[in-house]
Amino acid sequence: MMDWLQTVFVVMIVADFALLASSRIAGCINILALQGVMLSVLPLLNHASVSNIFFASLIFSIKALVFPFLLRRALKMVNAKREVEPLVGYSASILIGLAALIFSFWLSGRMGSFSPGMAILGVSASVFTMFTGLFVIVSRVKAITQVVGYVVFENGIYLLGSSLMLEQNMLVELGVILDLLVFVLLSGIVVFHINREFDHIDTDSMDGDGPGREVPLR
Amino acid sequence: MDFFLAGVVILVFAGLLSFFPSVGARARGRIAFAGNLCALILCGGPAVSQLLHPAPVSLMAATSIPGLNFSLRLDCLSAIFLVCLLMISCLSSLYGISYFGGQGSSSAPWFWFNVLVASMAMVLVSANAFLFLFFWEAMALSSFFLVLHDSGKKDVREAAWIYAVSSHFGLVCIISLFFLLSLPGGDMEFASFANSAHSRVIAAAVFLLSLAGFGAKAGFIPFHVWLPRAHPAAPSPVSALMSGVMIKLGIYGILRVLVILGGFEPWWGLVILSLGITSGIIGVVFAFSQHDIKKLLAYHSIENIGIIMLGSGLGVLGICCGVPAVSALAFAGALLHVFNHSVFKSLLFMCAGAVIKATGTHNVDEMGGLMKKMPVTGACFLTGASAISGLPVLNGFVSEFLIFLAALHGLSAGGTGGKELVYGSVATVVALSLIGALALGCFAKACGIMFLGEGRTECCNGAKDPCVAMLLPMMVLSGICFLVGIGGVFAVRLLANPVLELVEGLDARQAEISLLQASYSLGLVGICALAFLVLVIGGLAARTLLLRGRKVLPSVTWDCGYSESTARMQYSGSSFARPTLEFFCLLLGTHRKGPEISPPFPATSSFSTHTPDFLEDSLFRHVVNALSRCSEFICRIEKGSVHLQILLVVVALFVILAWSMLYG
Amino acid sequence: MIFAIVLIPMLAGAASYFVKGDRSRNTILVSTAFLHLVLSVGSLFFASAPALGGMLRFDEAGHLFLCTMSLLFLCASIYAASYIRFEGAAHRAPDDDGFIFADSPKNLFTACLLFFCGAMSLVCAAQHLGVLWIGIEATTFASAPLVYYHHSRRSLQAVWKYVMICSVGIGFSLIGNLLVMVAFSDAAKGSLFISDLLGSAASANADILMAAFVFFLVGYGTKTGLAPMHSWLPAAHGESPAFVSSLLSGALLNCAFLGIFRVHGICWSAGIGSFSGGLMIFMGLLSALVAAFFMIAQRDYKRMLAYSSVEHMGMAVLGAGLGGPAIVATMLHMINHSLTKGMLFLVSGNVLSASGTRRIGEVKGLFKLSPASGVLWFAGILAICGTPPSGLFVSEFLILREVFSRGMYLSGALILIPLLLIFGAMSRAVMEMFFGEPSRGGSGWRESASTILPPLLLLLVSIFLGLHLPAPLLAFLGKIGGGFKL
Amino acid sequence: MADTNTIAVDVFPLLCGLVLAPFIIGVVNRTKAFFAGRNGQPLLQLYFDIFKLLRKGAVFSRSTTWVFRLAPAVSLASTVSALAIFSLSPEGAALSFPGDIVLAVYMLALARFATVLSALDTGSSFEGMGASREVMLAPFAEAAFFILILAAAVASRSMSAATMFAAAIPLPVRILMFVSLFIVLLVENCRVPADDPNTHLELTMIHEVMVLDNSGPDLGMIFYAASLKLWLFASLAVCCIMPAGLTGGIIGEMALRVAGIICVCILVGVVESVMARFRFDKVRRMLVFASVLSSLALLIAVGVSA
Repeated sequence: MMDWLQTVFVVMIVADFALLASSRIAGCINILALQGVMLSVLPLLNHASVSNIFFASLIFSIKALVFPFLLRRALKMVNAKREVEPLVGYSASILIGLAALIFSFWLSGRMGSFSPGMAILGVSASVFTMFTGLFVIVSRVKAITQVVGYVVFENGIYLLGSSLMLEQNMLVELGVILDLLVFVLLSGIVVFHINREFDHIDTDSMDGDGPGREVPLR
Repeated sequence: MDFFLAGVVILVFAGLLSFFPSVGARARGRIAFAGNLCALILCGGPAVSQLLHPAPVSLMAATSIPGLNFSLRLDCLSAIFLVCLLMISCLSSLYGISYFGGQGSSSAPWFWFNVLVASMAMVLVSANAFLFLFFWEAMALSSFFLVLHDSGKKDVREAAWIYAVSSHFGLVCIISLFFLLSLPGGDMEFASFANSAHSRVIAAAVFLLSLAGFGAKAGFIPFHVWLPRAHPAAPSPVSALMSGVMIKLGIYGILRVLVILGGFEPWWGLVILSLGITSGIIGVVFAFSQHDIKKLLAYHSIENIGIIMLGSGLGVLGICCGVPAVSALAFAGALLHVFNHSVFKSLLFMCAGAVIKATGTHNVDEMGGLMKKMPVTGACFLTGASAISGLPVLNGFVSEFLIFLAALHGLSAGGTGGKELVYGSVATVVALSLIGALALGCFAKACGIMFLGEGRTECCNGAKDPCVAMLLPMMVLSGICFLVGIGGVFAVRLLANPVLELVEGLDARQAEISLLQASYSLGLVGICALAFLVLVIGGLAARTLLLRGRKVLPSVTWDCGYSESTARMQYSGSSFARPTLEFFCLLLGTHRKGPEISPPFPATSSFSTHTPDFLEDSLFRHVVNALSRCSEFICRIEKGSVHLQILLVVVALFVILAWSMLYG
Repeated sequence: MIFAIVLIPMLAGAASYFVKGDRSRNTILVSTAFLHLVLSVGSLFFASAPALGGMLRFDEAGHLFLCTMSLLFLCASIYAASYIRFEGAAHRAPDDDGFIFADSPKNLFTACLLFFCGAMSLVCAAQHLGVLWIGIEATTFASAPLVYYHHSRRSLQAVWKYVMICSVGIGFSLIGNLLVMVAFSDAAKGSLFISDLLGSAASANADILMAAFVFFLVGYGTKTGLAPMHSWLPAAHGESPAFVSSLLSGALLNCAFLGIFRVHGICWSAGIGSFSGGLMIFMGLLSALVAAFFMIAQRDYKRMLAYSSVEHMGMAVLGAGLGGPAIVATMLHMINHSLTKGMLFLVSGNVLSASGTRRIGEVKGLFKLSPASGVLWFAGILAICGTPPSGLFVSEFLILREVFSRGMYLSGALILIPLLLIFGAMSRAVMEMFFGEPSRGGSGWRESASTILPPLLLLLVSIFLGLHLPAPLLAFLGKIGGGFKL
Repeated sequence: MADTNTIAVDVFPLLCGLVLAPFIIGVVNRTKAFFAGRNGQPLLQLYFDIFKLLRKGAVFSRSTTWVFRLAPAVSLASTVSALAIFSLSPEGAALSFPGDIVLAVYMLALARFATVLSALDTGSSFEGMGASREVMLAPFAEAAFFILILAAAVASRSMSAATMFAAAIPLPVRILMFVSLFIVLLVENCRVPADDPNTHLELTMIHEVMVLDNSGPDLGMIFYAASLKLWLFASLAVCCIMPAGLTGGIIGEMALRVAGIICVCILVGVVESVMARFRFDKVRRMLVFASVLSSLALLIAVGVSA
């Protein structure tokens, strides 16, 4: 049982590195789907109660099916250039990712006071996923990639919750799901509009308010 | 005390009445004047009775807001300022009736005028810090709107803005001052401030904050930036009230804090003294270099505030060094100068207002020969000018005489006082003599260029004396100048109680004796003034007797035979001031736009000088520009992309987490 | 009763989505707002049973924010009715920034507005940290389309910034929730009910609770607009229509503040109140300083008001961090701020409609252009800067008194200096706009009762609070401060 | 105040001053003539001039107002009252009270104010120039004079003019006071280094140019006031240098005092004939030098008395 959990965490970490390295948005969306699958497996591994099964299928359907479908549709509608022009180069991202992984292992080591056992791997995986999500939001230019980054960040939080064996209250997971679902919907709409307004969808070119006259404070 | 409140309420109510559109402009002015008049009677009564036999009247009523209870206290110190306030407000509202009468009904700012007077009266009697701040800010707000009276012009708005910011700076200092005073208990009553002990450090901080906070209102040197801009911008009755009374509230604030703090340190006296000296000398030098008559008078307010600070600084030194004679006389001189300055400064502003209304220009160099066309205004301005330069027969001399007497006491007491007192007295005398002489020169220039000689431009042709309603307050004020000048001895008797209140640290008997001695000297000064007047009348009578039988021919002024001399050839303001100001050139930094006489045949050319206020330029403008530059730099973040801002959020999280882990 | 307060706006929102006519939709909007106000004031007097198994119950703080929010919502909806009618009537000329004033469909807009009110009522009622989190989440989603009412490039960018930053913030507060559950895992067996948490706070794991508070402070701080996380606020307020930004500033910031306030209560009873208080004081000071410096070179008056919100929220967070009697002053400050700021944003709508531009430099002669809103604008700016008749003067004075009585002279000075800078910047802007001759031809917009009366009502309430604090209100505020005894 | 029979004693020095003042102007002119090898005008020439002027008619410029007509009377009256305080008889002047020196100095300032205003009233550029130069020198002259008074007050621990100079002031302080007072005398009474009394080029004058337009009795009053002012400064200089009480009786004291004044006037005449007129900023530098001297006197007095 334990090694299944560990494989899930390891796959999550590998998926994060792949995300940092991927240059095409379509690739990112696939990685996202993979992470969704992994996450849906988690509740089953603890104990296969009816609520867990129902809940796992719910996560699977949302994270592995709905989100990727919506994002691909948005991508097609927008027919944006496939590749991604990041603010931080790919190799640099991977190196920063590595540093973050080491930091998260150190952090989970320091927070050993949590539940014992394999929590070390779980906490570090979730911290690293969260970091990857935030890093993608900050360093990628495309609006869709930022949405992907945000979803990865949410996955990280969900992973943190489940790895701390807090499975007994469904409310928090529901909250996460709700949050994700509506967020993706919303950004989809917004991305559509971004597309309609001008050709490319990177958010960097939208500078602040235009060059107004200077009010000289004599 | 209820008379007092009734007076204030009537005042505000009269102001409100002026909002009704149906009421004509003049009627509006009369209502406001009536309000001021009954405020004079209702509030003035208790104030004067308070001066004669000191029995502090107080009233306390809790309000719903925690910490703010409606507690008022009328004691001698506030009575003096109240008398000045009510007298000047009454006279300037009378003056304002016809001053505002002319321009359309809606423009008369009577509501704000009465609110200003009412809030000043309440500031003087409030004994709760919260209440004090409430009325202090109401005063600042109403005077801000009054300065904005003719808001059409750009520089009026600029002046009003600078005034608002500096009065807000003052408010910030005063708020922190009251908090420091209320430290142990947190109770906001002045009484509890007085009897709670303060550590030396807190007392020093409170003292410096009071100088900064109330200085921003009194307008001495480092905080004077708004004064030469706000007073010319305001209409004349308002600037008469503002520079006559409102800046005195800054002095009242400082004195009130000194009374509350009780134990002084010698270096406090020296700080006040040095502020007084710098304000006095720099104020009069800048006044000398001004062309705009109201700016000239505004800078002179700074100089007179400097003289008042000299007096109070010497007073504080006297208390610290244990020489009651010096402190009693110095405080008496300072308080009398507060009264005198409010009299002759509002007189000068009223005359300036009449002249500006008649000629339509502020520039002194465009006027000339107005004495022939506006004899009464000219005479009043002359009285005011000689009073402000401290010439003997008038009231300016009496208060400066008291401060001189205090300094001489300090010196002749010699060793007993202590080194600071000797240095203080010497500095006071030298500064006062310099300021007196320069003020004399400056007002000789003002009177000479404006009223004497020939009219320099055609704008003086149409000038004539304003109507009686405007002349009456001027004459009343000139009369008061002469009265106090000759009857100085009665003024000192009136001042005895507030001075004793300020000096209650030392033995009252010694202070009493020195005050008696001063009134003996002032009696003789009065007699000498009367003798002088008799001599002058005798001389005039002798001259008319001698000339009765002889030929008296009118002719042209001596012009060494050059018959084409025009009015423009007369000495102008800047040429009159140039020799004196050469000595202070590094202080002034006057820009000269000299004539470029290049073509062989003389073409028309012009020469003009402009004296920027170096302190304002070097201090105020740099601060404002620096702030706006770094704010522009920071604003770039606001325009930054989403990524930068999200990064900010994440970085903030990590920084706080790391900090709390290390120090948590 | 609580269900009614939360659900009625949401149902009305759903209903108005399908209603076709503008006029009928506006009546739904205004009547729901009025009903909501009546209900929330009513709930003050008769106690109502907690709903959803104790998750929804109005305690004093909840009541306070609910009533202010619903009063503001009523004024905003009256203003919105006329704003939408005027909108629909004429297709307005493109603003000087060149973007077109085509607007999003009215029914979606009204629905979101009502949903926004429902979400905020949910936050006020939340007694469970999870429900509180979901409520704040819902407010973000409800208000995103509102900000995007005027479809334009800049409002799009503002919405994107708003959604992204707030979502990241909410993600952090979710982590905060998790950490609280961990900290209380043995004490309250992972339940997030505030009453349980307060009860068993003493035995919670202190340093995890500290970490949780940090996440909450940054998470909800983003929504409150505290200093480093405030950059969405000027963008959102600058672009959204007037009454939306008045709701954003007047009510949404309060709800986010409520989140921090609840967690601060838990930390206070868990004994680490000094840590959380110190952190809040630091964030408060930072917000005041940053807002002051941002405001000096500001050229857009709506963004200027947004920064003033950042500064006032900083003051509130600082006051809450002090604890003890400062809590009463803080709550007073919250009421006054939402009233005055709400009023100012409504009037800024009038100013924008009258002058057609958002730049301070280009608005001239406001008094001649539209006298009533000009005078209101001037009085509002003076009130927000804390001049006496306004309630803000009283509350700022009381907060400062607490700061100085704790001997924190440096932080006292660090508050007073930004107040001075902000007064300078704002008075300069107001005087530029108010006086002089109107340079741009008026855009044919005339002030109507419904655009003047709501702000006037809000200003009068604030001035009333400045002059007289009714005793029951003080007692009510005292009860809120109960949990923070020094 | 002294009782009636000694009133005569107090008023006597004032009367003596009023009578003898024009005579000392004659003395000065006579010394200058002696140095120039001329016989010079008679000693009583100023009396004849004043008497002649009083009996002449007057010419007033059209641009002048009542200020011009009032000014001579004011300047004469103020100089007389200043003299009343400074007549410095051994038993105290006609009018002596603590701080009377301040009144005297400000009376002289009042005279200056009146003269400057009457100069500006005529509206001629020459008189304006004279007025502006007078105003330029006034601050420094007054500052030097006040420091001098302070030195005397500290040294003699008294505040009234009469007793101030009579007390035992140490010799070096007396010499310094005399020199600085002599410089102030030269500037105030328009003697050569500062101003040339009998030049005809208006551009170079200060005091004469301010009275260009006066005529008849007014001019007489002004000449008389000028002579009184010289008497006043000379008597002050004498009191500075000569300690009181050398001879027993009052008459003897007064005679000695008058002799001293005449010597001072001779010294003035000598200085006039020896030196040429300074440039105006040099005059200002001279006055600053005078105030330096008197502050040195003050420092010594403070050092000695403390």
